[in-house]
Amino acid sequence: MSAARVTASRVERVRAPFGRRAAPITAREVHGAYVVLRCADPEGPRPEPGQFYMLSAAERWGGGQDERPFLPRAFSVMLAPSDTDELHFLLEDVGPGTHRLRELELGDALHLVGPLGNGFAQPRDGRRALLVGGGVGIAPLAIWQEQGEKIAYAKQPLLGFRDAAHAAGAQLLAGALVATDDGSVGHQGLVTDLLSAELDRDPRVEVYACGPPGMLEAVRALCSARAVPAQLALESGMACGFGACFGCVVPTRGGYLRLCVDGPVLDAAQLERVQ
Amino acid sequence: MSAARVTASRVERVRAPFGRRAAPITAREVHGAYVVLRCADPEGPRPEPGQFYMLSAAERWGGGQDERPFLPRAFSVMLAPSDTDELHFLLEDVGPGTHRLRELELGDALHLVGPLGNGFAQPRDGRRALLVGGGVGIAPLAIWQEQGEKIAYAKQPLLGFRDAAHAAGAQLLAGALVATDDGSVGHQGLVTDLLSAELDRDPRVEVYACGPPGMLEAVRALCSARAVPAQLALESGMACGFGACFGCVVPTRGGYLRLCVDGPVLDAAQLERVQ
Amino acid sequence: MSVEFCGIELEHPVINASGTFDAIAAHRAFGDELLEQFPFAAFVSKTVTLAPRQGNPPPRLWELAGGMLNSIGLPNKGLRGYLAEDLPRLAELPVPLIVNVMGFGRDEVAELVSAFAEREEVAAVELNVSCPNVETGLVMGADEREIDRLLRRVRPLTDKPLVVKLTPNASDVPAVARAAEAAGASALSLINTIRGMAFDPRSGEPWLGGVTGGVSGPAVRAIALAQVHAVCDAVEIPVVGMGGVQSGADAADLLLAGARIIAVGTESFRDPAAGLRVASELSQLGANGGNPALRGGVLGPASGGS
Amino acid sequence: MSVEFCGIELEHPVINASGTFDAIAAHRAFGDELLEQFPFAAFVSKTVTLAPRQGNPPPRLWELAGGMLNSIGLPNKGLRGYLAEDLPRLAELPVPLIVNVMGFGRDEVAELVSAFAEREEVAAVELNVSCPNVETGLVMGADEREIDRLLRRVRPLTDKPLVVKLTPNASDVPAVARAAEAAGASALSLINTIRGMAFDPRSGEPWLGGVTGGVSGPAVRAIALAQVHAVCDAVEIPVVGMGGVQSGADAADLLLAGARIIAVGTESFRDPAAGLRVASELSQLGANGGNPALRGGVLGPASGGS
Ligand SMILES: Cc1cc2nc3c(=O)[nH]c(=O)nc-3n(C[C@H](O)[C@H](O)[C@H](O)COP(=O)(O)OP(=O)(O)OC[C@H]3O[C@@H](n4cnc5c(N)ncnc54)[C@H](O)[C@@H]3O)c2cc1C
Ligand SMILES: Cc1cc2nc3c(=O)[nH]c(=O)nc-3n(C[C@H](O)[C@H](O)[C@H](O)COP(=O)(O)OP(=O)(O)OC[C@H]3O[C@@H](n4cnc5c(N)ncnc54)[C@H](O)[C@@H]3O)c2cc1C
Ligand SMILES: Cc1cc2nc3c(=O)[nH]c(=O)nc-3n(C[C@H](O)[C@H](O)[C@H](O)COP(=O)(O)O)c2cc1C
Ligand SMILES: Cc1cc2nc3c(=O)[nH]c(=O)nc-3n(C[C@H](O)[C@H](O)[C@H](O)COP(=O)(O)O)c2cc1C
Ligand code: FES
Ligand code: FES
Repeated sequence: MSAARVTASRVERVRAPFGRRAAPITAREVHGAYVVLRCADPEGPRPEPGQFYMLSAAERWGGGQDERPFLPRAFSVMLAPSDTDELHFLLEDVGPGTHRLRELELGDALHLVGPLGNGFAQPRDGRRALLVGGGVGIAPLAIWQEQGEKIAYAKQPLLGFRDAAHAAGAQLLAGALVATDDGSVGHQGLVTDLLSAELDRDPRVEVYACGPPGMLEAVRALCSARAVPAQLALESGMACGFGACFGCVVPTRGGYLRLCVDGPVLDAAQLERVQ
Repeated sequence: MSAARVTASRVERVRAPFGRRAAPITAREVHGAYVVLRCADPEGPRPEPGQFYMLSAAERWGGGQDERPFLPRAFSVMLAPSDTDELHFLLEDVGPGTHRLRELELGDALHLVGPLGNGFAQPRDGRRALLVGGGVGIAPLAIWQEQGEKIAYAKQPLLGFRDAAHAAGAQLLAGALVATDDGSVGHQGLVTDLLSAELDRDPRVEVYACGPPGMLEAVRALCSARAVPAQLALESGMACGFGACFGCVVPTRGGYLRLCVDGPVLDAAQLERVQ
Repeated sequence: MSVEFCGIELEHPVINASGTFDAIAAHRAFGDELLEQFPFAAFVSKTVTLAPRQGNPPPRLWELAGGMLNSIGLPNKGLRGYLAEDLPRLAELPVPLIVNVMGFGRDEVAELVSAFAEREEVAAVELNVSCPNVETGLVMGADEREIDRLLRRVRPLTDKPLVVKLTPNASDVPAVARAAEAAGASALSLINTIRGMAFDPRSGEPWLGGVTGGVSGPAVRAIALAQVHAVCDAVEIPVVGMGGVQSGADAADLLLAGARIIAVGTESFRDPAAGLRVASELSQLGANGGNPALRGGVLGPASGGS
Repeated sequence: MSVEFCGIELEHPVINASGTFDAIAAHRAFGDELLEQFPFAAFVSKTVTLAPRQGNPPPRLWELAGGMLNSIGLPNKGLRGYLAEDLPRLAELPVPLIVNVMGFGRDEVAELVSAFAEREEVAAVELNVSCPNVETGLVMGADEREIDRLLRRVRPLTDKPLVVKLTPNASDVPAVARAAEAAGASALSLINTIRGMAFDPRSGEPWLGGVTGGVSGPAVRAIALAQVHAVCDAVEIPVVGMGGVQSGADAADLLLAGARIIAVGTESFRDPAAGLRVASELSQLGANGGNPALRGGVLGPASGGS
């Protein structure tokens, strides 16, 4: 757990109010394949980039496919504008939980617990921050970019998507360089193509990455090969989000870590590989 | 089961198409405490008065209170106008199943199985039919009245309700005489008060009754005391509605009967008492 | 996707769970349409006992999150009534007939098994040693020694396949399964309902007339899957997998766990034609290879002609 | 509605189920607010074993209709790590501490029980003889002779209350309960998770890293109720009822079944403060007499001061 402590020590962990609270939906925007849900959270603190919330619908959580969902679902906070009490979440419909949440409309309520977990740490020894995102994994990068201005000027974000419908999400970050699998938008290929080109140009960066496991492993391998530090926001199946169930572990050099309390942001150096 | 056979033999049992079919909601009317749901059932036959259907919502059946409902729910057909392919059902919200069904709107779909069970038989030896209903139990009387014209001229229906909100249901039958517990509408007291008065006036009737157990038992006792034949449409908790689960039994002089296949209409003579 | 089960050729791998479909009552409700599109590849009748039984007092049903609780109590006409009234009509079904029997003690089981030994109408006999609503049902099925004694007693009495229906309310179901196999069982079926209970929210008294009952439906699916998997690892004889099956995907999971065929129970209450739907979803999965269980794989060895 | 349990005064009858709430991790997530409104009347720690354990490989979770399946595999720091790192911090909790231990064999259990015998911080010891994810857990808890031997061995080693946590995966849970009582158990707790399994819909392989896991949540509620009811009929010692509790009404059912106090497990994952909510709903039910369990009744004998 030492490595995790290091990460933790470099970021101010914002604590969650105890328990689950209701948050009314204030807006719902469609961005291609994604939906952005906004809710009002007056009782909650402003989260740090990389932190997440456990979300469920206050009504009808259950009764979907296989009569699921039953457990809450984890979502990175995508934006938390400091001049509002709003939280923004980015959702992709991949199953009964995200499907139900995407249905929510103005007036409906979320149940939320959070902010949870360790967010991103500041770049090490004056490196510039380079944001690399894949698919719905762009969410924590958006809030990093918004707040990142304060801590270090960031480079142009590199984002990868499946196709044009998903690439519509790119507009959620400022001035992103995009790659798509089908080439319908930007570079045809993987976001790691863009990353290695960028690292050729300037290796004095620290990478902040979030996306599917395959992409994160490619980023990890690339960065370790170039001795570039990286912070990876991982995902794993979670039941509770606050360390209660021991269900969300990921293998690290230090053994299994509970991603919800020792992550979700891990230092790439902690990982043998992303699975 | 012999008595049940007698009843059965005196009524044409209409058979259900095999399996469960989807029926789109065509209308939804509120009548005080009740909702009338109409659906289109082109594939189904026209049911007989007293028959019922097993209903569930095609979408979101489950996920309510205690994550119920799970099983379909039984509902008497209230009307099946012969010039349409519509079925009308009368619903009172008493739990997760009726609650969910009451939410259904135009365009939503029901899953239905039916028509099921034995309906009402014709009146014996030229007696006039006297309809006695309580609460949501008026449903099978409405279709009886509509079709009853053909088989025998019926007397003024006697209906009992809790209060004015429920008494609004009385308009679903023609020319009903109403009693309410709180006296807000019609006679203050029980519908059996009206019944005994009517039997004093003219005992040459056959009673057709449907309502809560307490009322049905009072009707049964009254009729047997006056040697007036009666057909009672009972209720019991059902899982399947077609004789598969043996869950819906009611005690009769002939032992336990499955109400779904040997009822729901029973001859009062079959019963020691209604429980 | 026809399947061979204990020498019986089945058109597809989906049959009914005993006590969850009454073909005679269903014929009254649905008429001949039922026979034209009979939902199961074989019909398993509700448990028959030696003496007639009224069953438990109502209420007999309680609804759960994703399932139900029943305390039916094995009502049936008894052996004589079944032979006289039901068997002739069940013999007219378009599919093979499996008779499920339960006896209070080995003598009764022996008498029941013998009674069906000579009846052509009967393709196989299923021994219910597991009904959680009747004391003895539990005892026999939960103890490997009891099962051994029972089968050594009744196995010689018939050439018909004997399917032993195991109880899930046992410490070591695979051990009971092995004992049944060793003593000559032709096949095993599981799971039966799991003992459960509910209280009347109004009175605070037990809701069910039988006080306790059996849980079935999706709520037991994961438990059934684990028990079927453990039993299939323990024995060579074919297994009928059941417990919470609602879809072809659920059926495929049981096949993956090692079952030869599967049974649909509670889902028939929600959809009388569930058996047909599950069977066609299953063959769909096979066709588009959606599930590895059906990509040639699991069904391979079992699948016959088609 | 304070309650006395094994001589421990509890502010209300709701505690946590072992392994479903990590007070130390929760303090990291929620800060001191957790301590100010601690959700349980006593804190039960996750199972401690003699040697440290990494636990099972992921995935460890699978969601079910109204519940979940877990194969966590009892990860923990081992006795030494627990004594050094966790116990001092858990001792600062505002409620009594119950330590849950499990040993691979009687000697290990004896060593674990002895280690806590002299620790003031520990109010009681719970023996996990029932974890379905670890072979020996099942064996001891499923067999009355094993339980008898275990308790005769460890009972003399401590004056602290010994709570035996029974396994639901047994043929005759009340028999095991009676054996535990006879051999000196101070109380019993049940149910633990019920063995279950799931397959990866994509690969057709078992989903869980541990292959099989344990089912918990509403899906097991009716089963838990039946087992608690049967056990409470069989013994005099107090019982901790658990299994699928989500509301005060669910808790009241377990009290009706005879439990002295109840535990909340899986529901805490959905609502970290579920313990508080269940306790207040329970006292509401008592207040407005909504449930006979609480109209003076069940809580009567147990309820102390307030
Ligand atoms: C820290 C963190 C942050 C996240 N941030 C975001 C975000 O910002 N936006 C976003 O869209 N998503 C995010 N996710 C992912 C999100 O939590 C999952 O997509 C969501 O939980 C899926 O739930 P579902 O019911 O829609 O899909 P599920 O049905 O849960 O399917 C999702 C995956 O779970 C597995 N699965 C399938 N069935 C089951 C079952 N019965 N039990 C258990 N697992 C099953 C399969 O691998 C499947 O691919 C985040 C996850 C974590 C851990
Ligand atoms: C032949 C027949 C015809 C009917 N016709 C009509 C009709 O025309 N209109 C109409 O409104 N109703 C009708 N009913 C009644 C209707 O079927 C029930 O009201 C309905 O099933 C209630 O379901 P629910 O989920 O809304 O309420 P439930 O929650 O099922 O509550 C209804 C009753 O069931 C019991 N109950 C509570 N919880 C449970 C549980 N978990 N499991 C099992 N039982 C429980 C209680 O006694 C409760 O009062 C008819 C019933 C029958 C048998
Ligand atoms: C209402 C009902 C009645 C049942 N009756 C019997 C029976 O008579 N004999 C028997 O062996 N099993 C009986 N069972 C158990 C089923 O055959 C089956 O084992 C169990 O329900 C699990 O399958 P399911 O979840 O698909 O329902 C009954 C189950 C239910 C729900
Ligand atoms: C994720 C998880 C981990 C658990 N770990 C333990 C454990 O370490 N020791 C133990 O005795 N029980 C353990 N249990 C069982 C619970 O204590 C409880 O007996 C069971 O979950 C039933 O209660 P519930 O339905 O309220 O969750 C665990 C349960 C879950 C869901
Ligand atoms: S999600 Fe429960 S411990 Fe991480
Ligand atoms: S409801 Fe199933 S037999 Fe009547």
